[in-house]
Amino acid sequence: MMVTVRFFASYREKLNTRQLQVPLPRPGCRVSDLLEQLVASGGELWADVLARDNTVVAVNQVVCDLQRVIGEGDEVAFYPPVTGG
Amino acid sequence: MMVTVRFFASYREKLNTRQLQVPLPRPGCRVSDLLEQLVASGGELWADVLARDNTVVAVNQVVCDLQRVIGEGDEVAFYPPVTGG
Amino acid sequence: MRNPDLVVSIQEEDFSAADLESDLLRAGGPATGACVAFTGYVRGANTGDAVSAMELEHYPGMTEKSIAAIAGEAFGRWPLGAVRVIHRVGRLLPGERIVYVGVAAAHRREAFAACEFIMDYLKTRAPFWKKETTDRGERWVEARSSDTSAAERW
Amino acid sequence: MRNPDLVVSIQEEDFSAADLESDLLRAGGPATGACVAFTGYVRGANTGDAVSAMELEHYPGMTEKSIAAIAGEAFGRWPLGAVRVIHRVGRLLPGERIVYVGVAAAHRREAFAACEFIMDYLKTRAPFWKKETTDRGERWVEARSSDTSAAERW
Repeated sequence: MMVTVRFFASYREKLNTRQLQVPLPRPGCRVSDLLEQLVASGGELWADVLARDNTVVAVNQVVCDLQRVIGEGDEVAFYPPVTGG
Repeated sequence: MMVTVRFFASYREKLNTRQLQVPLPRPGCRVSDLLEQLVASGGELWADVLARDNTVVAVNQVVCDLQRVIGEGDEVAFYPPVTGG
Repeated sequence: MRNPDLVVSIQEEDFSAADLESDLLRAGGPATGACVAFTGYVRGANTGDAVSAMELEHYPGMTEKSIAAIAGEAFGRWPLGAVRVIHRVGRLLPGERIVYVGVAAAHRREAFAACEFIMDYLKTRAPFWKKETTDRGERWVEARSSDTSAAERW
Repeated sequence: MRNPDLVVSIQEEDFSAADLESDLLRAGGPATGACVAFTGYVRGANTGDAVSAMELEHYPGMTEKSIAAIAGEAFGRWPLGAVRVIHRVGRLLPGERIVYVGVAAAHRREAFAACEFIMDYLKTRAPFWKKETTDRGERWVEARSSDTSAAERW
């Protein structure tokens, strides 16, 4: 039960990580559970970067909130507010 | 004491008149006096065309109302609502 | 009324929107982040009948002055870099360009607002008149009350 | 969600606004009376420091989907003929085009509204990020709260 985790822009740079394959914390878990696991294994830097009020989460390329349930094969992205256009 | 009177678009066509030189009705008169004189000498057709609620008046190429005082050499235009753009 | 960088042209010839935008960019300078361009075209059909041609009459002299006044109002309301207004006159066919309003500004909000403002005012104040040729003959286009209410929003 | 005639392109290359407008006209057909085109440019200065270059990152796949969703919302709200959205990525210099949103419609009101709506939503939803190079080094551009409130108007 693996998910792909992707980071963009300043998050990608600060974490020095573009993409990860990580095991799902548990079946039927939520994005918040995945985030907790990432912060637990990544340490303070990861908490600083990811646990922000304005962090955007997208699952399978659709923006959602931390309550979104995730499963096998999902693509979960974390990124800062967008600044295109 | 002459003024130039100009007509545009449907007014020009209906009156079959593009431009006139007419004597001012009297010194210190208003556009309304000029209009009255034009209708008096032009007859029913001229009354039909010019005496409409939506007739636009411009004196020296600036839109104004019928109360505008006119004098020697002024250019007075009468035209229907504009439809450019 | 400030007119930092305004060009108005009333002309029979067609125009190039690309050249106009390059010119707006040059005139607006390095602070320019946004260009909004409106182009109006002769529609092939208007209120039912097929339009085969359009004749545009104007009031030479007053037209240029009234558009300069409209653009001047826009320059007074919003921080704008440059404005270009081109309006064609004479005989035009369906699909041909009639009018162009281009606005360069630092940010998009004012470029959009000024461009739409100028079009709304041009539609109700600038002395142009359209005559359409349809299967049923020629007819002068009637002014639309929606244009009046559009201009009254500002 | 209807998408009668939408083209979205994310690309490194520059684009021709003139070609895009021709394409909008063709796609919109003879009912087209209005085209509104927004073009965004790299400004030479942003919040004080001179910008010498800009790097645009995006989320391939999601970018195209989110723009298609935004345009789809616009097609649902207004009667539109055709929409084109081009967004460049990679390294860009001051004065270069970043983004183009072009809308063809029968009348100007909906063309203006849809074009501005798409830009406001693109600015706050589409996954693009800008990194500026200035005299003081590189920095990621901060999101502007004015962009969020612009999108919330609709």
